[in-house]
Amino acid sequence: MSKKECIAMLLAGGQGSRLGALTSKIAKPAVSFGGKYRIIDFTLSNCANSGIDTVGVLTQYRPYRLHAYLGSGSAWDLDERGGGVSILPPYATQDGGAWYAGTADAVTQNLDYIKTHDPKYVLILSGDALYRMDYREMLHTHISNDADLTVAVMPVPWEDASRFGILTADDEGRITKFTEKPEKPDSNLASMGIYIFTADFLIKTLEEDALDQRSSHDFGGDIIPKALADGKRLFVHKFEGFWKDVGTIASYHETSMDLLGPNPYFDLYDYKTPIMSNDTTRPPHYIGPDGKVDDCLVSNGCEILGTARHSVLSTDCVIGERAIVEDSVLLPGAVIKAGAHICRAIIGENAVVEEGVKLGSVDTTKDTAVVGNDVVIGKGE
Amino acid sequence: MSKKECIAMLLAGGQGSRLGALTSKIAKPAVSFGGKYRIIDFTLSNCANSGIDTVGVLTQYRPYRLHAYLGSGSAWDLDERGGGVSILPPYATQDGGAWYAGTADAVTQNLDYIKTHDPKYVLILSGDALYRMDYREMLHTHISNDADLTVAVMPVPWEDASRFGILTADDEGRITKFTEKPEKPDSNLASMGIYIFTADFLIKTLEEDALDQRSSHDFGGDIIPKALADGKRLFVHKFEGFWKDVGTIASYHETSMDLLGPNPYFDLYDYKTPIMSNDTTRPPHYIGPDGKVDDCLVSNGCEILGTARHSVLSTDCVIGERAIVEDSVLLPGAVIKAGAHICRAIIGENAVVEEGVKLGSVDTTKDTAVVGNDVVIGKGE
Amino acid sequence: MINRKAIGYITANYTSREHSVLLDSRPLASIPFMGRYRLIDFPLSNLANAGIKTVGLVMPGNWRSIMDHVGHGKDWGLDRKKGGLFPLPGNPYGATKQGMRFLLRDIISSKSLFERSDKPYVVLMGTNIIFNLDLNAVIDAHEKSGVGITMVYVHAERNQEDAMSLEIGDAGRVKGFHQGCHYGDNKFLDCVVINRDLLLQIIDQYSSADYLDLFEAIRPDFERIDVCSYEYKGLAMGFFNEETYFRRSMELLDPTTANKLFMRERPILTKAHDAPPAKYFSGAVVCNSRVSAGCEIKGTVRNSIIARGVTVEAGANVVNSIIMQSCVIKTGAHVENAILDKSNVVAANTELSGTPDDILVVGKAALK
Amino acid sequence: MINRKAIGYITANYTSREHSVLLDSRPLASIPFMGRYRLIDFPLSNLANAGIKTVGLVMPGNWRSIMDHVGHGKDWGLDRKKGGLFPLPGNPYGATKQGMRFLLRDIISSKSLFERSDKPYVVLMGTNIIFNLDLNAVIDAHEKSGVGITMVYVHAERNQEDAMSLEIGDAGRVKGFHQGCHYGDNKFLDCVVINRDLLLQIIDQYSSADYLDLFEAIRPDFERIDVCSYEYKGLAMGFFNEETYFRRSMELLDPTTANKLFMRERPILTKAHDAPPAKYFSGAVVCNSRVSAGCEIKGTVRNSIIARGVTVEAGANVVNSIIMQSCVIKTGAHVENAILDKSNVVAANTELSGTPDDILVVGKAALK
Repeated sequence: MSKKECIAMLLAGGQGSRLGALTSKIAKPAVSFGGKYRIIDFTLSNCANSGIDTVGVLTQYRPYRLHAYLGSGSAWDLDERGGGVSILPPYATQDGGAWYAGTADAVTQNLDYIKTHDPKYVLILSGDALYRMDYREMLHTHISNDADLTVAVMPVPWEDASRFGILTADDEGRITKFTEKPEKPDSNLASMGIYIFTADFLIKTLEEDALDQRSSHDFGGDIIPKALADGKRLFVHKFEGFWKDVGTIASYHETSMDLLGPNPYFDLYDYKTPIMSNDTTRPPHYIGPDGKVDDCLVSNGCEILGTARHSVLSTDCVIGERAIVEDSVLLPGAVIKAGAHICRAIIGENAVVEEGVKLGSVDTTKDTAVVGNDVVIGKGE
Repeated sequence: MSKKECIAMLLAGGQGSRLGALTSKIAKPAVSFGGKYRIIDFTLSNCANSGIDTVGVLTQYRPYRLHAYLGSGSAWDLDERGGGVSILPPYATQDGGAWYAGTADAVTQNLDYIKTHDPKYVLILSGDALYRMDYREMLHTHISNDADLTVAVMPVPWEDASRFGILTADDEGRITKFTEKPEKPDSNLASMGIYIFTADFLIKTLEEDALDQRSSHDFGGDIIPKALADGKRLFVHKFEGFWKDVGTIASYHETSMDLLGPNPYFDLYDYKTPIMSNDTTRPPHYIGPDGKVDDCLVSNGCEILGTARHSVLSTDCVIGERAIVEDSVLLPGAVIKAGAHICRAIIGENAVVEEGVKLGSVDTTKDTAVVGNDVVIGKGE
Repeated sequence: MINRKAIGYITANYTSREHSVLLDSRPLASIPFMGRYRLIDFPLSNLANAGIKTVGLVMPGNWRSIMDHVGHGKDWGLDRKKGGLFPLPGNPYGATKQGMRFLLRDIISSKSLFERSDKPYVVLMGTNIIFNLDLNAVIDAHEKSGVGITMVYVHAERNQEDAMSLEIGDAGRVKGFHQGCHYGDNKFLDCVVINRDLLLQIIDQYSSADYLDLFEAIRPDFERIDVCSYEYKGLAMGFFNEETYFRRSMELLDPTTANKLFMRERPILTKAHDAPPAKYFSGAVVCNSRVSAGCEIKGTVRNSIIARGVTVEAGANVVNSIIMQSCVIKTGAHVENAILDKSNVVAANTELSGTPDDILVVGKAALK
Repeated sequence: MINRKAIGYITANYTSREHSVLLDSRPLASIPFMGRYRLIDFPLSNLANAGIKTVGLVMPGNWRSIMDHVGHGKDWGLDRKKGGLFPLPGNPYGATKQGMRFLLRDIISSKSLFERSDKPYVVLMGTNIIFNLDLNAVIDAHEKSGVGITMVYVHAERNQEDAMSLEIGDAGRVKGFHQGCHYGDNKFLDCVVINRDLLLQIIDQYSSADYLDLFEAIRPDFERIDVCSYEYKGLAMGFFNEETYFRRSMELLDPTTANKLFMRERPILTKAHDAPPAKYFSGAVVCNSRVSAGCEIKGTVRNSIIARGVTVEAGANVVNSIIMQSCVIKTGAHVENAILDKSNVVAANTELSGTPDDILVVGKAALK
C-alpha cells in the first residue's frame, strides 16, 4: 500500500465500568450520546473532518454491537480503498493469543497494521470524550517542532490540576516533566490522552517496551516517562476548546446537559465540522396537541405527548400524556408512560418507566438516577 | 431485528499450520486459491448462492488480512441491513477475556449474536474446503426430518473410511452412531463438518456444554456424541458432489490441479453458482510473442513470456522468457525469472524464483515444493 | 433476506395534470414529503422490505433530483454486485395521459432488464400512490393463484378522478378497469405482480401499441391473460396535485394514521443525512406538529410539518403549513395555510397566508 | 487520502464526428476498451487516484451504458455520504462541434455543484483522451503559479485534426489555441484545473454565449484570466474514430507501452466483476495478446485483445483483432483485422476479415 501521512489508532477496548448499567452489554464507545449519536461518533467525525482516512479501532470488551455499528465505516465516509475503519481485536499467533494488557500493548500488538500502511505519523486516540479537534493542527505542531511525540494538552483550573496527568513544558512547548496527579502541580496543562508519534519512533519505542518486563505497557505510565528520560523531543499541543470525558455517570449527564441552551458548550449545530453517525431511518418526531418542549434536543421517531424540559431525547423515545421529563437523558427507545415524572435521570435504551412513577431529584447533591437498558421501572420500585 | 430463517456461523479461527509457509502471517481462510480467490470465497459464495444473508465469521488467528479482505461483505453481496458478514473475534466481558477453546466454544461465546438475529436454524461451517453446495437443500432435509441436528456427509471409498469421522445412519437417514476414525468402519459416510442445528436446540446444548468441565467443547468430539446419547433427532444429509479439504500442502496442490482440464472436478466456470471474490482491479494478462500456455488458469495482471503447463497462475504473476512452470501454483505476484524451471511447486505471494533456478520434481512420490510468501529463491538455495 | 422470486420495476415519470410550482424543479417522484422523505422512497422501500435486490427505475427527463436522492440505492440495500438499482431512460415527457403509469414504450426499452433476470416475477410500481405493503404476501398469493397478472387495489375512501378503478368479477378476476374512482370503488394502487415470461411476451406482441399504457394495450386480452386482484387493507394515499399533497400530508400528523405507514417492521427507508437532533429553545411552543432533524425552533409551530434544517425564529408563527428543507421563518413572521418549498426565507414581521381552502404555495427559493 | 483542494467534473457527452456501429448502442465515453475497461474509467481513475471525492459527471442523452458501468462510483471510492458522484443531465445531442468538450451550457446547468463545494479548485476532464496523470502535481503547480486556469498538454507525436493545440508563450502562459494538432504541437488533453471562484464568475458572465465551448467563450479574455499550461510527459491516447480506437488499442499490446498507463501506484479502476481466471485448454496457441478473465481459449489467438467472457473454440483463429465481451468464435472460424462488438457469435468455419488498412467492424450482437 502507499505511504500515508498520518493514520489513527483509536483505543476502544475499555469496558467503561464507571458507566455502570449503561455498559453492561455494550462497549463504552458504543453507548448512545447526544440523541442520535454514539460516543465513538465524535472521535470518528474528528478523524473524518481532519482528513484522516485510515483508522484502526482497537476493541476488546463486548465488541459486537460496536463492530456492527462501525460496519464498513461508510457512515463517517471512512470506507477508503486501502484505508478506512479497520477493527483490530486481540488475536492469536503461532505463539498463542494475548489480550491487550495496556494502552501501549494494544498498539504494539497491531504494529503490523501500522507497518502495512507505512505512515509518517501515528495519532493515538481514545473514543470516550466529547470534543471537536482538527488533528491537522496538532500534526502541524508536531511537524514544526520536529518532534518525536506530541501530547495534546488543555489548561485546567489550577485547583483541579492534581486530578490530571500534568505536563510541564518550556517556552517552546517542549515537555520537561510529566506527573500523574501531582500534589503540588507546577503546570495546569492536563494531558488529553491524544498523542501524535513519528511512526519510526513509535515502532522502535513499542518494540522496546514490549521486551521490558517491568513495564505496564501504558502510554501515560510507561511510554512518556521513558521517552522523557531518554531525552526525546516531546512537545505539547495546546487545545483551547471544549473537551470533556464522558466516562462516568456524573460526567455523562453533565456533558449531555452541555449540549443544550442557546450557547451550548458543545454545539451539535456547528456544520463546518459535522458530527456523523450511523443513523437509523425513522420519521420526524411528533409533538402532540398538549406536548410541551422547552430547551431540549429531540431526535427522530419520538412521540411527545407530555412535557420535556432541558433534556436530551434520543431516537424513538416516548413521553406519555401528562408525563414530565426534566434535566434528563432518554436513550433510544426509552418510554416514559403517562403521568410519570423523571428528573435528573438517565433512562437506558428501550427502558420503560411505568405510569405515575417518580424518579430522580432536583437536588444536585444527590446522584443522577440511572435506569439500565431494557429495564422496566414500575411503581414502588 | 426480524426473525431469520437460517444464519451461518463460519469457523475461520484456525491457524492452518499444516499449510506451513503459506500461513505464517495469514489465517488459512485468507490464503490465495484458484488464481484470483481466497479459500474463504468458496464458503461465502455458497452462502450467498444459497440465499443466506447473515454470516458470522469467527476469527482468532492473525485475522487482520482476513478482516481487511472480508471488508463489509459487499464482494459477496453480503452487506445486508440487519445482516451481512459480521466478524466475531474473541472478546472480553466483565469476567475477563476468553480465547475460543474449541469449535463449539467459539459458537457458545457468540450466542448473543445468534440470539440477536433470532433465527430458526443455524448453519455451522468451516472455511477451508473447496465445494459447491446449496445449503437450502440441506435445510430442506433438516426441516423434513424435523431434526435437531443434521450433519452433511459424503460417501468415501471404504478403504479410506478409517481416516474420517464416520456416521452410521438407518434407512431414514437418522444417525445411530458416530465414530471418529473407526478401525473397522460400518459405514462410509464421512462427516464434512457442516451442521444445521435447530436454533433452540443449539442454544440449549451449547449452554449445557459450557458448564461441562469434562468437555473439550468440540462439535465432533463432544456435541454430536452427547446429542446422540441423549436420543436427539440427528440426521445425515448426503452430499454427492465434489468436496475437498485444502488444509495441507498436498491437498492444496492436488485440489488446485482439480480446477484444470476440460472436465475439471471443480468447475470455476459454472456460472449458475458463481464464486465471488474481493478482487483487485488489474488489466487483462499478457502472453508474449514466445509465450506458451497450455491447460492453465491465468489471472489478470500476469505477464507470460515463457511457458506454463498445467498450472494455476494467480493475479500479477510473471513468467520470464524461457522460464517453464509445470504442474504448479503461482500465488499472487509470484515472479519466475528468465530460464527458471519449476515443477510441482507452490510459489508464495510475491515470492521470486531467480533466473535459472530449478525447483521441484515430476516425481509424485516426492513432496510438493513450497516457497513461502515474499521469499526470494536464488541459485544454489 | 434476499427475494428469490421477483425483481422490481418502478416508473418514476408520472406527471401531474395540474401545474404546480412544486413541480417546476423536479418530477412528482422526488417531491419532498413528511419532512425527510420523497415519494420515490415508498416504492423503493416496499421492494426493499420484500428483499428485492434488482430494481429498474424509469426516469423522467428531469431526473437529476431523483438521482441525487436515490444514488445507487445504498439506502435501500440496492448497491449490489449482482442486481442492484438500474436507472433507465424513460419517456422524457412523462406518462402524461390520464391514468398512465406504465408506458409500454418504456417497458419495451427496458427489455434487457427483464431478459437478464432469473426470477419468475416482476413487481411493477408507480410513485404517486404510497402505501406500506407486504409484497411477499402479494407474490405468494399471485403464485398460488397461478394467474398471469395480479393487480393490487384498495377500497376507495374518497373520490379521485386521477386514480383508476378495477372491475372485479368472480374469484377476484379483473374484468376491466376505468379511469376515475369513487367511494367504494376498487382503487388500483399502480402495483402489479406479473409473470416475467408474460411480460416478455407482451413486449414482443404489443410493440405496435407502444404509445399506450401497458393495461390499455392488453385490455382486450384480459380474459386470456388471466388477471387477478389482491386487496390491500392498509393505508394508501395518492398524490395528484397540490391539494391532495397538502391534505394527505396533514392527515399524517395524527400518529395513529402515521403509524400505518411508518412501521418499524417495514421501515420506510430514505437517504441518510447527518442532521443533528432538532433543537428546541426556551420559549418554543410546538403542538400537533412533526419536526425533523436539524431544525432550530424558537418560535411557535402548530399543526404543521417542518422539514430538515428549518429555522423558526423567536416570535415567528407557523400554523397549518408544510415547510420544506432549509427554510427560515424570521422573527415575527406569520405563515399560515401555506406550503413553502425548499430554501425560502420569510422576512421578519411579514405575513404569508393562504386559506384552508386555497393553500398558498411558494416555489423553491422564491423568497430570499 | 482525501483531496482537500479540488472537486472533479467530467463531460461524458463528447460525440465522434464519424459514424461507427460501435457508437450505435453507446456514447464514446462507455466504449469498451482493453478487454475490461471503458474510456470513462480513465478520467474517473485519475480523479480517484488524486483522492478527489466529489465528481460531477455530465451525461449524454443515451446515458444508460455509462450509468450501468459507473453506478454510484463505488469502484472509484465515490460512494460517499459527503460528496460522491453526481450524474448531471448534459446536452442530449452531445458536444458535437469540432473540439468541443466543455459545453458552457452544461457547465451552467451544473452551477449548484460548484456553488456547494468548499474546495478552491475544479478539475475539468473529457473522456476521449486517456492518460494516467498525477493530478495533485498539476493542482500544486496551479496553486503555486497563482493563475486562474491551468491547461494540461502533451507533446504531440502524431497529427490529429480532432485534437486541439495550445499556443504557449513565456512562462508557460497560454496565448491561444487552435483546432487540429500536428507532430510537435502542444496537444491539449481536455484536462484543466480552474479556480472554482473563476468558474462561477464565468458561469455568470458568459451565459449569453452558452452554446459555445468554455474555451471558445473565454478566448478573448485569456490574457486577463491568466491561463497557464502544464506539460504531461507520460503516455496519452486520443480516441476519435474507429481507426484511432483500433491503432491505439493495438499499441497497448506491448507491455512497455501498457505499463505507462496501467501502473500499480495509480491503478486504472473499473467496475468489478466475478469472472474466473481465463482458462487455457490443451492445444491453445496464444501469442502477443491480452486475454481477460472469464475467457475460454481452445484455439489460436495472435496479436489480439480478447475481452471478458470470450470463447475461442478449438481450431478457431483470431488474428490482429479486438474481440469484445461475450463473443464466441466457433470451431474453424477465422477472424482477422476486425473489431467485434459485444455478444457476436462467429459461426463455425466462416471467415470474417478486414485488411490492416480497413478494419472490419461488427456491431453489437449483429452475428448470432
